Amino acid sequence: MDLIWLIPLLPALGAAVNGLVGIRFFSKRTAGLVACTLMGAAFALSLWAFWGLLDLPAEGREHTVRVAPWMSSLPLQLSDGAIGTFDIPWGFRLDPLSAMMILVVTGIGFLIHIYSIGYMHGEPRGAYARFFAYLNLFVFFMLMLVLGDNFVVMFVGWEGVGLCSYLLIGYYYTKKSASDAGKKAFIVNRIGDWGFIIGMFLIFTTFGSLDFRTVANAAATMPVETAGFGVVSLITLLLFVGATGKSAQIPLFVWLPDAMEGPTPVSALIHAATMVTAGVYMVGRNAVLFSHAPETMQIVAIVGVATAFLAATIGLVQNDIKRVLAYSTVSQLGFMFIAMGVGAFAAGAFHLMTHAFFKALLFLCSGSVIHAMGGEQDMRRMGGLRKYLPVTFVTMMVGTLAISGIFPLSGFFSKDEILLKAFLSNKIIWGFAVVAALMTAFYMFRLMSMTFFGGYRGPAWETGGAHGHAAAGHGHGGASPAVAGGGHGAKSAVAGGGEGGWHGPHESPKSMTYPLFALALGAMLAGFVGIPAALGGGNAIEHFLEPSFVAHAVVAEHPTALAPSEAKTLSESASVPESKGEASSEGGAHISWLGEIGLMAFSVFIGALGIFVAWRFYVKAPEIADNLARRWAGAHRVLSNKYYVDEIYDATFIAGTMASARGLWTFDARVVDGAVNGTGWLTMISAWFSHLIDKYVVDGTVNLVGAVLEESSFVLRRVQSGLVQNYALFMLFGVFAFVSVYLFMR
Amino acid sequence: MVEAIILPLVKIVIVLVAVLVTVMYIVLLERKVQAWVQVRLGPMRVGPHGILQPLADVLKLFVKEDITPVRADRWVFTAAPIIVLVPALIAFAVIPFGKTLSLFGATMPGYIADVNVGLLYIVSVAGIGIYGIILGGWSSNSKYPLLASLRASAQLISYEIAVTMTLVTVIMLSGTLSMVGIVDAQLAGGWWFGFMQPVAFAIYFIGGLAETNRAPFDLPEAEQELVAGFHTEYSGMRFAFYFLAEYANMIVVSSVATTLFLGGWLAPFPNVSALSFLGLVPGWAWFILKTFLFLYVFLWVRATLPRYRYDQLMRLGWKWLIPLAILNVVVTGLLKVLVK
Amino acid sequence: MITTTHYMVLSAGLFTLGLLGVMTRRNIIIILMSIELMLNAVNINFIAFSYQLQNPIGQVFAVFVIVVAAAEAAVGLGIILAFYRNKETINIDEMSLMRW
Amino acid sequence: MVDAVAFYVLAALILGFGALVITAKSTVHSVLFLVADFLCVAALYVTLQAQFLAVIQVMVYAGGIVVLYLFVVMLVNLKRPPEVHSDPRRLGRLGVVMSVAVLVELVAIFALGWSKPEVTGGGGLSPKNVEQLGRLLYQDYLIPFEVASVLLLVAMIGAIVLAKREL
Repeated sequence: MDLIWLIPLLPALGAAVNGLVGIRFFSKRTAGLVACTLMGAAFALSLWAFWGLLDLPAEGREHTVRVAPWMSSLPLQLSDGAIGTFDIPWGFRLDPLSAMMILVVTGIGFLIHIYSIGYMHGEPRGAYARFFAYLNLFVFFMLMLVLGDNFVVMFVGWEGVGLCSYLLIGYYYTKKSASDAGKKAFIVNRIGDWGFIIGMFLIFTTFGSLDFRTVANAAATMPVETAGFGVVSLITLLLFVGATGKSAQIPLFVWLPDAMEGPTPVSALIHAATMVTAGVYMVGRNAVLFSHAPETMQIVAIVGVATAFLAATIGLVQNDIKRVLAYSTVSQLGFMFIAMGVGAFAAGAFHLMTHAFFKALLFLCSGSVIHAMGGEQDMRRMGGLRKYLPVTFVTMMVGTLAISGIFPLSGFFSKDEILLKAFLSNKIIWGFAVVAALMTAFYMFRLMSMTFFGGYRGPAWETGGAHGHAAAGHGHGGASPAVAGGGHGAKSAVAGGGEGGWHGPHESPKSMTYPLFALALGAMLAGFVGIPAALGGGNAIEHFLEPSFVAHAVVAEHPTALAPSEAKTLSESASVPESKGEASSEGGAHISWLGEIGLMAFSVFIGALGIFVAWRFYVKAPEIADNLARRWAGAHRVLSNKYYVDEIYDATFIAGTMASARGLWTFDARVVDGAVNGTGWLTMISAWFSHLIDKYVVDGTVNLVGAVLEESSFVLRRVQSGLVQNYALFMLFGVFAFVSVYLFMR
Repeated sequence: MVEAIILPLVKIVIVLVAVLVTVMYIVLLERKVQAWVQVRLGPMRVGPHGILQPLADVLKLFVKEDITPVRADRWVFTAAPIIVLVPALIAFAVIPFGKTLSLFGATMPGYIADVNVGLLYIVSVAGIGIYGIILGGWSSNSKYPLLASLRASAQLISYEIAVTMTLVTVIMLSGTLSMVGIVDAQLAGGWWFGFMQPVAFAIYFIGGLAETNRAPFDLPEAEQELVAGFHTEYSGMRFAFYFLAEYANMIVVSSVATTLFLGGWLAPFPNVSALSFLGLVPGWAWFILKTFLFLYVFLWVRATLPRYRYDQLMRLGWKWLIPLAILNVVVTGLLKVLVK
Repeated sequence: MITTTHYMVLSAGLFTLGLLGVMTRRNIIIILMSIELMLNAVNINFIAFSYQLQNPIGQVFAVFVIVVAAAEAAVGLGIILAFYRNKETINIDEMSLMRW
Repeated sequence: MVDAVAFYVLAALILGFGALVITAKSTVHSVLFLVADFLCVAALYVTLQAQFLAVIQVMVYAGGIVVLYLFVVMLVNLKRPPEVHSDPRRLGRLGVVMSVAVLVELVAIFALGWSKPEVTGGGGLSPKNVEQLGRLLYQDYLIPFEVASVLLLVAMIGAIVLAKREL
């Protein structure tokens, strides 16, 4: 397990090779091979590390490797006047949480790499290698993020994944909408990073260290800020701002839908499975801090549920297949934050994992569909694809059922866990969450039916490429998807030049379908690691993850501080239930076995209801949907325009920024430049005076000196007669002087 | 008192007389040798086989008129021959003719003085001799002597370096500068340095020829080029002085060579008992014998070899003898270190 | 009895002679020779003191002085020759180019 | 007694020749007097138990340096005597006065016996003068010795460069 630092290094190697050498020299085959091999190796290595971790006793499942010092230690003064040493090593930390994360990242990343080989085959050679270089680089940074044992290393990964997502969203950089979306994602993330950085500073000045374990232990000894809004609350709030940026929560979720401009594997890997969950991971990593700040927990929960609800409503009416998935991603992330907010860190992490599986699966399936449709993304131009893409259909159905929380697929267990914890903590949050779950099931099955059932509404496929372009004209929901479709169609036509253009929806190549199978398997089975106690399961995942969320090292470090810290944890377990995981979930479970079973049945019923309604609307009688849309035209418009959030932001922040910038410019032009010019004038005038002084006073002095010297030289230069003997005579004077000294004043 | 003053004076007088007589007869010997080499008889008139010829020459030189050129620098003109002659004579002060010398029945050391820097003394004194030549040529205020004197001094200085280098090797072998010490060192070592230092010996011989302006290096008095060299303007007694000085220098060179390389007064194979009878002959006799051997080689060479050209002379001196001598010093040092 | 003082007076006198030569003569060769005289005066002091203290180190330094004198003579005469070749004179008063 | 006589005679000769050197009309004469002076100094060295130095004096000074002077004197054949042109700005007389003043001061210092001239115990200078100097030069003063030889080399090259007409 001391080799965990190799895990990030392998993808980095791949990125370096593909990026520096591959873009020039590698064939597509070589590039893909290099990337996938290194990813496979990383996956194997992380599996090995995972088993190594499992061997350890449950409490001691933590391993820290300090590879090298990074920032040499320098003492800094803290807020309480004490002196903390600021030293940052390249440290990697393997504990249950990060172990699960690296498994998810490398595993799903590996599958998606393989998928990309087939999906990107239409790209020109250089761009192909570039794509894989970016992808590897992303995995590298992601692993840095999850493995870092202090905030700074984590921040390196944090920024790195932001950069990679920018690069990959803007992968088709010749397309303005794509590069705009990239910039948007990057800038919106900056806002969150600002919060994160300030949080880091605050943490250091408060705890005198940036090491996760140290901070957690220090925090565990502090009182829970039930009363007021203290420094820990501030820290956690700032960190949460960062999390909203990275994980697309209100108010910073606007970048994620646009991020769908990137290639579909990218959407699957970065914007569904891994990067967007970084915020959730960060919150879980600092569970101790958060559990000491109830106010922040409330805020987190509220923001989470709001995001889940709103995103779900928006998802109801979107027509772009990938955008539907994007909004469902946002709402699922909302679910995770609900879990974090109610203190069910384990449940959140659990949902994170399962969501990674089925959301990646769904994205890849949609990618397969788009691939099959020659780049078409508008669901209204699809339909009845069931018979053309059986594999995709089956796998995607699995994913849909999973996300809808149908027993016994993975989504059921995780989402149900979250709903349970929410029910225990706050009924209102639970209500909204349930409605969001209902809508989730609805729009997901709407997507299925619009895509796979009914009659085929797509373009005729003799001249499919041309229609792909024609679609650009009357695309719905903004120009970008249709343009993307057109562009992609053109690309696939170029790629498929061998088989003579796009002829009809067709099943994807094996390199794409095999990952689908693998992920579907994952989506089906991933849930069984967390069978709740009510169903006779041991809820293994929570037991496994628990040590990551508590400051167990406190016991070892300050035995004296043990008692108060324990007292605190107990007292806080009332306000923030389950925050201490296993112990208090045994002690504080205020619900009977029957009630728990009832909740599960209810959530399953919710999912089934959503599915049934969607079936009713879009398969049986499609006109109902149109009637509804016509009757609620206003609401429909609002929803399909995503609550005008982008427009509001444009009107407020961006326009405001512009206006203030213009104002500042005017200020600059008038006042600052005026001041500068004024100073210039003053300088010139004073310069004129000083010039006079220079001319008459200084030069006068100099000339005076010169004149004096010249006059005196008339006398003195006789000395330099050029006659050797006179010079010798002077020496003789010297001798005479010395001898006289010796003679007279010995 | 007697030991301190009288005996040295007596010795000095003896040595001077001996040297002058020897010079006179070396001149005769030279003429004879050349005559024999050229299958002639040589001087035969004055006395049997011209045995009295030198006396006649000396007489002639004494009675000859002594001319001083106009606008010559009189003082220097007069001083030059003396400056040449004196060093040549005082060099004999440190030359050991024998370990001991029996004179009037008394036994005394066979040398005038044994200075601990004897060899250097000879070298420096020889250096003084150059002035005579330069000044003689310069003061006679005529172009041939001037050129000749410049040539002579250049030649002497150049070859003095090589010769001194060879002396250095000898000093390294003997470990002392005193002439007597050197001879004793050869006795102790059992080898004459001539055999231990053949290269040095050869260089010394060539250098000696050059230093005494003897053929084949007698450029300064090359009749064909500059009438008679630096003493063109001289006549009578002063000329005699130059003449004396040259031959005295020959004797000095020869006796120094004898002392350094041929074991001085030592009998051949002194440490071979079978040849101990050679020890019956007194040391000074051996010394004189060896010296005359050397002198004879001088004359022989003059009669045999043609004269060098000046550039050849310089090239030989600077590009062959000096590097060779330095190399010899280095090799000797290395051997001395390695053998010991 | 000859004490070191005698030698010192002698060397002082010789030194002063050299000094006078440097001061008065205009023939640069003779000036150089006067400098040689001064150096000899220095040497006399060295030797005299090495005799007084019965310590040969004084003679060592005299050797070094002689070395320096040789170098000085060589370079100085070279300069004189070069100068003479250019200006046909060795009068030091005509060597006064370095003046205002 | 004897050494006193020797000293006074030699001192007289040295000073006399020195005076002649700086007063002689012809350069050649002053060169000659210089040689004579050096020889007398060498003799003085001998009386001071510095035989090696005496010989070196004769060899290097008389045999080398002064010959160099003589050459230069001969190479420099002047059309007009060197002393004719005299710069009015020369302060010759002042120089003479100063030199004499310095001499007087020095003599005063010595005569007042401020130089501690008592002779210390003899025997430090062995008759094997050469060995002594050799050991000193090659053991204690090796570095200065080498530096001096480098100085000679530099001077040689410099003299050649200066005196050679065309390089």
